[in-house]
Amino acid sequence: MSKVFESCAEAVADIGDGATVMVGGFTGRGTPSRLLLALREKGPKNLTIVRNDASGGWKNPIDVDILIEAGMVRKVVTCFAVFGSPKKVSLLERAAMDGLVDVELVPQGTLAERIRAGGAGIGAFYTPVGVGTEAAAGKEVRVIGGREMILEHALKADFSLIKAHRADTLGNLVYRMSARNFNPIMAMASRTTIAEVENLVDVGGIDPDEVMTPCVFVRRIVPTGKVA
Amino acid sequence: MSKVFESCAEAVADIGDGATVMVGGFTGRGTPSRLLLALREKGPKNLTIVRNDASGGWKNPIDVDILIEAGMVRKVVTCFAVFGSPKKVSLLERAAMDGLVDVELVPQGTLAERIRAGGAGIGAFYTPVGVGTEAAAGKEVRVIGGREMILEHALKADFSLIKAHRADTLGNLVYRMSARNFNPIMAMASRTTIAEVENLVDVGGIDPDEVMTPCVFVRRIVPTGKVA
Amino acid sequence: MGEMMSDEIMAQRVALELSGDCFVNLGIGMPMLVSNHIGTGKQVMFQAENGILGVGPRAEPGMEDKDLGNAGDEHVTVSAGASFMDSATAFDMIRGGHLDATVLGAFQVSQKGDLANWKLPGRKLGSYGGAMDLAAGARKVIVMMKHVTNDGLPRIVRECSYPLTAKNCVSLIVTDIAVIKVVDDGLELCETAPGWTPAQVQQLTEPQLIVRNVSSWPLSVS
Amino acid sequence: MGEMMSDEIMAQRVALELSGDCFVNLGIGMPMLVSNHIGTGKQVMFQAENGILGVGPRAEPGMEDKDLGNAGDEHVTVSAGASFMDSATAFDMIRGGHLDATVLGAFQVSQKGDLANWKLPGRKLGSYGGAMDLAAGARKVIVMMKHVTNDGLPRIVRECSYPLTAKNCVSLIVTDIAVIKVVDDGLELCETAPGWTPAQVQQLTEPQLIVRNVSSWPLSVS
Repeated sequence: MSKVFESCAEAVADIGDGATVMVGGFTGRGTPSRLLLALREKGPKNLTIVRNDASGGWKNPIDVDILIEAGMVRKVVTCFAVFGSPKKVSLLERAAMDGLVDVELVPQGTLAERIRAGGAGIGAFYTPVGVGTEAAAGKEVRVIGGREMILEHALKADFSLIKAHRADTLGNLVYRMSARNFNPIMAMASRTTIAEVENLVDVGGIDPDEVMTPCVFVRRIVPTGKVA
Repeated sequence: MSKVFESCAEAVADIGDGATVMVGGFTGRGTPSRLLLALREKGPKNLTIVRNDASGGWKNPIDVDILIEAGMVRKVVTCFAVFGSPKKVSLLERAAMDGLVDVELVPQGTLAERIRAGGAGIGAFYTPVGVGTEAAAGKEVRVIGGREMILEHALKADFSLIKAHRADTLGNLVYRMSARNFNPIMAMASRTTIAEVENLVDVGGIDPDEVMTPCVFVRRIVPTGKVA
Repeated sequence: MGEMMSDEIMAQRVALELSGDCFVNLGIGMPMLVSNHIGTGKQVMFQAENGILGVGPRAEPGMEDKDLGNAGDEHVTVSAGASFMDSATAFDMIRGGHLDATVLGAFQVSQKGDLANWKLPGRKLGSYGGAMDLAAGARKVIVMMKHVTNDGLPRIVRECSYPLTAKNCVSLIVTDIAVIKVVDDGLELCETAPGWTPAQVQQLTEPQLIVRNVSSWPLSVS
Repeated sequence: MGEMMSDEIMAQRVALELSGDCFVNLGIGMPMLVSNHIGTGKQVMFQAENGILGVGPRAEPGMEDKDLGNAGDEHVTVSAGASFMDSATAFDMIRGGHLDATVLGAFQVSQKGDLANWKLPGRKLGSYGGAMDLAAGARKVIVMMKHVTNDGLPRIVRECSYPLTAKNCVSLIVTDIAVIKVVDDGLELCETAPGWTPAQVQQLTEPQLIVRNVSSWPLSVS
């Protein structure tokens, strides 16, 4: 069964109401913009989005903002909920103030680690990050190795939308420069991972030592070419 | 300050009595044999060794066995303590029966994850592996996501001896094929990581996308050429 | 009674359980034979827990690469589309439930599907290797083992007397005389090897086998 | 009172704190200026938490690479010996204590070295970014901030009234009028900017500063 899909629309066709969707990328880099546009078109409701930055305002205009704006999102798990200058109110903050969207704010490293744990079959872990802050509210605290740590749980999703620089038709992926970011860990953490790829090569076209996401983690590939 | 050492002897000169030492490799592949020989020569006592396989018997004769045989080891943390055929008694098992060496047996994935946690600043984690077995003895059990899991703690060390295929003089490392195994995670988990490398190149000689262990994790490099 | 099937015949039988488009880890030892018997039409990728996805056949003599071996220290090759990874990632794949199946050797399997394969009773030490992780993490655990010990004692038992690797994890047992499925109410005998009757298999098995619809081991596969 | 120092002068002063052979993360915003002021003799590698070790100067116009930016979405370059990594590994580096220092902006710092830099009081939401991880994980946390708010209120306070990023984490505070060290018994005024006296700095600072050996901000660095 081929993993290669002709269009982003086909690849996201079964993302339904209430789904939890991880979206790779950090600012615009490594963001699967074409899959996001297709998802907006498809229009499922009550989505939970897991994404590094959901504050908008970066240079790339096509981001998870477009789903929030379309009223498709019920909850966002993120570490950037307001943008740069603390005086600006982001689209997400506005939606949260209006009671339309719940926001779970997570420190960036904890977000990455929770996603990795989800993919790796780790149930939860203790981290020193966030101790004594709002990020620790309601969480178990324990001293480990002489240091206070809080318990954080794994994150998993139904779908991950990611972006890669190069893929073979089996789904092995290679990322480029700082566009790697959350994509490899999100690829592991979902039942169905869908990769938007800039270049598609035949099997054997990627050196096994260079593969960054082994094909077992990827279900669908859509070659989109190099787009912003 | 250059990280490049002329000899393995110099690179291991400050490994003293009672040190905890992680040793990379899986069977012979990726095993820093030259550093192990130098460490045996130097001869510290009461070492704690963390190593995937400590059962001897594989094709590569230069392994942590040589330290156990030399009476330098007080404790071994490993997942392979007896070799292949369950009827053979390994050097390690003999030493354990004689009360000379303590052995902490850890499931392989848990061993890898504990080492990674040590390098990543994670204090402990919950894993489903080992529940209901001797590996869970004395450990906290908790139900997470409907599944019983046990609490496992991070492992750290004073020194990691690892092996890489290629290094630049800053200490960026690339491994080759299945010789990668425990080397990248052990590189992160010690105060002082010492890499035996087959090829040393100038800074800039490794594509930043291909670096497998960033130089921040490596303190010393010894170019040894390609040895068995 | 008939003859015990050879390891290769057992491996052929196990291979039939692996559908196409799947990812499988083969345990060290006898299970590694299974890779020789995958039909050409199937896309099965083998994982080795030392950090390979896409293990190929053993290396031809003279063609060995010192950096390329499986978890059992055998010189192997890789198939097209293979990838290498570190040990943490290899076990993320295993523990995280990304592998469709694993084939493991065993000392004992209980009627509840408990697995014992890492230590002999009375020994000071054993070797977990990756077995505990595979037994807990793979979506399907297939055991491949001889039906009885060298002393003729059943390996399929009511309760394991050997130290456990994981509880209630085994789905299917392929031995040298039978194929047995772990079902909700016990162990169901599915197939007997040529020359063996259900009653003869039962004689070498400690718990009572459920016998509903036993077929003969498909020999066409050899 | 003297004039407040410019952001660039503050960045120069922070740069003096970074010894050679070190690994440093610069927070989004003002701290990113520090990279422009590292002396040529020093080997400082900058980490960006989006997955770069070895961030170089900003990309020249026309030379931007769409895949290469820092955590603040600026087009950058990389220095020789750089490496890229995923977000989990970038934060292993941070949380695991592998970075020698981080330079962070702040809304407030308390006399115990508590840091508040992710949310304004009264706002529904804020942005943690990587600040909590950096504050908890880097071996040394240097804060670079204006000494007072736009309304002239002290940012160095007895207790933070803004939501905390981490407790007791700050080692050194470089502001536009002073350099202040967090010591066991409070905050020690180490340097005043040109034109500023210790008394004048104290006036804009809520907790009592320890004054033992105050020197003048070394201007030769500009």
